[in-house]
Amino acid sequence: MTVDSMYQEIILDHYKNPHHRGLREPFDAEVRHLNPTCGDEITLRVQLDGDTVKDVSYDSEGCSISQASASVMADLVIGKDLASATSTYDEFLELMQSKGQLEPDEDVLEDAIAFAGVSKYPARVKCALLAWMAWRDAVGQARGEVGESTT
Amino acid sequence: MTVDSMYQEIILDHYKNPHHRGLREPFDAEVRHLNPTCGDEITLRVQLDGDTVKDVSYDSEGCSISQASASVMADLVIGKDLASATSTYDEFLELMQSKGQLEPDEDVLEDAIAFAGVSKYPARVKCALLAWMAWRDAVGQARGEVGESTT
Amino acid sequence: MTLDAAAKLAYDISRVRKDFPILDREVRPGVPLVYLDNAATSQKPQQVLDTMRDYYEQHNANVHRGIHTLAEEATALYEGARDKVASFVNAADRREVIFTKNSTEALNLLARTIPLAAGDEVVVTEMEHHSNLVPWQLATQRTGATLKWIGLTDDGRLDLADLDRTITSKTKVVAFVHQSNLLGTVNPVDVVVAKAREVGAITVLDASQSVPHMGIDVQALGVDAVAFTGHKMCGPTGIGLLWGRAELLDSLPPFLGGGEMIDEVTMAGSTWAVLPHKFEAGTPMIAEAVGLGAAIDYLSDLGMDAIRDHEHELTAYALERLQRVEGLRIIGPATTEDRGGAISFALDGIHPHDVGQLLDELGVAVRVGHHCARPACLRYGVPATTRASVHLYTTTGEIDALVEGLDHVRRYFSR
Amino acid sequence: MTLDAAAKLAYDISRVRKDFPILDREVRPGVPLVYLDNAATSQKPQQVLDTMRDYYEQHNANVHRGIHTLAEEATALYEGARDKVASFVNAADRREVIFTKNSTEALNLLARTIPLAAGDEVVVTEMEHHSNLVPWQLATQRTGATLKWIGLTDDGRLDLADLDRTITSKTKVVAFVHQSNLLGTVNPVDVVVAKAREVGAITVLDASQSVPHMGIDVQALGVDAVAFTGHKMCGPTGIGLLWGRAELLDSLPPFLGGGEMIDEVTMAGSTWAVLPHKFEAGTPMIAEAVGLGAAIDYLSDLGMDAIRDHEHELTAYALERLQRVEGLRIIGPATTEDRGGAISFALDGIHPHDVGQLLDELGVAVRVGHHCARPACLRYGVPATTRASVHLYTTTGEIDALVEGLDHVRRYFSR
Ligand SMILES: Cc1ncc(COP(=O)(O)O)c(C=O)c1O
Ligand SMILES: Cc1ncc(COP(=O)(O)O)c(C=O)c1O
Repeated sequence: MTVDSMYQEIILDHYKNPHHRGLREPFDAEVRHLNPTCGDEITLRVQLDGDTVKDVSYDSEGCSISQASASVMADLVIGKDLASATSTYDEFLELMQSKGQLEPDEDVLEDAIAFAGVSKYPARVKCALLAWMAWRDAVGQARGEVGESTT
Repeated sequence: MTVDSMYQEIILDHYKNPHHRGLREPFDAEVRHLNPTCGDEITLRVQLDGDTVKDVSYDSEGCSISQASASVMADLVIGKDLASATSTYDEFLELMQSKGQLEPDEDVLEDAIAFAGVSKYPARVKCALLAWMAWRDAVGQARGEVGESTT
Repeated sequence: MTLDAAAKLAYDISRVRKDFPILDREVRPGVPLVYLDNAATSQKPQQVLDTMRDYYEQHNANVHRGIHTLAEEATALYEGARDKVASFVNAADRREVIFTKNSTEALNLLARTIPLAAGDEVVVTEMEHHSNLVPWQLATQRTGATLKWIGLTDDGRLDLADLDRTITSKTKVVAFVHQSNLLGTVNPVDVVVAKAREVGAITVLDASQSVPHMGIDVQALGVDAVAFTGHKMCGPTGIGLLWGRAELLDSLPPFLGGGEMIDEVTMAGSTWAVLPHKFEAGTPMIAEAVGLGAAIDYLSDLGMDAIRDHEHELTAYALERLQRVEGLRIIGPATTEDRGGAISFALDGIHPHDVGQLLDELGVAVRVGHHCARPACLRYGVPATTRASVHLYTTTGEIDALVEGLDHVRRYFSR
Repeated sequence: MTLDAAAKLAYDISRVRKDFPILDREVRPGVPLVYLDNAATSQKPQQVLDTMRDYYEQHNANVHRGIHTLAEEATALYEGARDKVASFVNAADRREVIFTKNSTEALNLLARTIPLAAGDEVVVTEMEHHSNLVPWQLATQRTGATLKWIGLTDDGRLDLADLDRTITSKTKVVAFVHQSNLLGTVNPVDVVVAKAREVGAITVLDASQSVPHMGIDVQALGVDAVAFTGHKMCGPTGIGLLWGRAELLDSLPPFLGGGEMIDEVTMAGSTWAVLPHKFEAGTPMIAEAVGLGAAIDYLSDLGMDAIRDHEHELTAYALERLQRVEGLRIIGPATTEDRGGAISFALDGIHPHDVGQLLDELGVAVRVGHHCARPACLRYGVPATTRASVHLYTTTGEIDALVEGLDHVRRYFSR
């Protein structure tokens, strides 16, 4: 079944055992994002330490794709410096918009390469991006940029 | 040409030489009616004398059908008692709604029988009825019924 | 398959399905479509598509303002469709039928034009579709009126216990759904209308989900206005209906201004056309109205009673089979009593998105999400549901495919 | 017929006409249709009808909310149509394209949502279609703002002499027609926009009659919002377009409330979706958008330049021939300079209704009446006009049929 390209083992593993789940203190910014068409939602906290992403924690509800994506994202950005976390974000965004045409770079995206198959399903791309969008927004707010609490 | 059934000689005669045209004094009620889709309009005055239609005069702009119809109508109702004028109105209305299916009664409708052909053209029925509707409205107002100045 | 056999006596489902070309579609090679997303939109029979094509190929012209042959034909077809709608819902007068672009526009038309002021109250229910909720939120916010709502019971019904406290002498409008698109519940119109009448409130019924499946009689329902939508009743997209009592519609100010809805226009000001034109500004949805007329003919030929019976049996069958799926919880009434064929459910531990995705792989099309009824989802503590919904062409075999699909979904996620 | 021959080199009119099945129609046995009512609505090519049929027979589903195959296909087709519109009018961003049911709704959307207050002024012109006049009359009446207008010259042009007195620092909106449906005049958008910009007013262009015949570039025009309509550009009925700068549309409150236009809904209140969905409440005109996309492909394949040239030659030919008809007076510009192919005229002593009726007998379809531009009719002292209007499939032979028909009309009424 082609759907197996979406539901990779890695995704189902993160879905069943999400990492960094549960809201933690301290944090610099908290945002809530939701996917209005399907009801997926996430509340996400970011703590920065200078230019380093010190911590990311979240509470979320949604499908396997959105849950696994939050877990993978947290793994990827925590401890990274902002510039490299942001470039990972950019690369993931590009992958998700590629409609299955891009070969993901495992060195950068690690477990997130498993989402390559999701990019072929336009309705699910939003699910995979939800946590990343929230993270991006929270970082902006933590750094004092004008942000929006929901998109 | 089937259109000849609409443009009867009688109609073209009344159109070229309309009777009772031009507003006259005295009058009990004056109304203005218009056909919003085509711009035909009529200003019409009625004078009653008890139960008799003493006078009808009008000023109007429009196509041959609406002009001829006003002329024929004035001929038919002036001098008649209200009850018989109204029953002529009813009969004309019925003729115009008949879609060409009714055989008009010449004793009652006189020249107005020429409009039988118009009833086959739904868009033109309104033209033929404009003056009659105005007359009906003006009579109502002259008798103190609640009326509307345009329909 | 005894139910199927019984239904076949009254209703030749295989003949009916032949009228709908899309039902032969394969979603992927070898995977036939099992379309159970009918509450979102219905499929269209050949007869509707043929009628619309004939309109465009033989009669197309703008309506009302022309005296040439095509314009007269187009006008007759368009106004003929109005007659069909009027008789289909038993309107007292064809002028009471207004064509809109969808149900949503019909409901907004009312919410924008019914006069409201601070102190007035509008009552809706907690199971409204957003299209019968947001317009009233906007209207009450704009005017300073207050929005109140009738809550829901645990089994998916209107909680009528405190109807007397919700609908009061301040209530100007009671707007409620006839059949819920999320829960399937058919509401007791008579009870709500009786209470609304007592206080002199205008009643607005959202019949988007009832008209296609059981038909309605607007006079018997006793409401003041009804909205429904063409695309759910085997008609084309782009057309909706507002029926309203002539006295009500006559009393309202215009909604959209423009061509066709005027009587006399000068630069300084304008006067309005009589009903129905007053509420039909601009070139109307001509081909769509004509197509809707064909859909009504199609439904009438099958017979709304036969359709209702067929769907009733399907619903009973589906409710019974679904409730035997492990970990499945119905959101909404679990029996066929006062309910239609839209069945929402939760599958333990598996998100609706994942359910829908895996079912799609098997060709089974269901809808997942909040179904534009988020407040009711919140009420039942689910962010989203999976919804299967039937129509006149649905078979018990398709319900079987759904149930087998759900078993597959459960296996897939427990691997 | 040298003009015809010349045009044929660039533009194979007989091939084009084969795409439009209705052009083969006989109005009555032996009387072929001569369709010159294109300003009211256009005919539809086979390609548009085939695309819509294919949509219904292969892909029909409700859009945006589904993850099953049909829903994804329908969404891709619907959103693909938006992309086509965006590139057809050179929008900077696809989110700036909003689907409405017709031009009229697009204009009402703006008139209902652009904030106005007492003291503000809205400027229109005396040649507006009712659909770009009545919404602003209603808006100014509702808000206490004032409606002003730019008058007309005797030869059917905007009277720009006192533009400075009409458009002032109080002006909030300048709404005007690109190409008049009554007069055929093409207005100098740049002059009006320059003045409006000077005072910071929002500019709204009614391009209902220009888009189908010459295409537009919304960025080059420099206006803030544009309305046009599918049925006049070889697309289906039931679909219109609003293009607006993202900054403008983002700043406006919602128009219709309901499904699709929301972000988050609770009983207590809601937030709005981003563009374009914020302005597309309810199930959209899906098949209609898809059909419009096919119409845009069709127009683009022919080339808007080729279409404009073809119609320009036809208009020149028609103006020349018509002006030789005894007793005929053109209402509007009498030359092809800055004018399109809608030609209104008066025939001495014969009412337009009678002209139209007799022409119809010969198969020639023209429109008679005030063409939803009554103020301009009043301005030129005519209660109504006869209007002949061309489109991409019109031939000089059809113009000849019109002119011969008018000779017949004159003879008929002088008998
Ligand atoms: C100049 C102009 N504006 C607006 C409209 C209104 O378009 P629609 O009737 O499609 O809303 C028309 C056509 O009817 C028109 O010619
Ligand atoms: C109960 C209910 N009301 C209103 C609507 C809105 O209908 P439409 O989207 O056609 O405007 C729907 C369907 O989407 C519905 O199910």
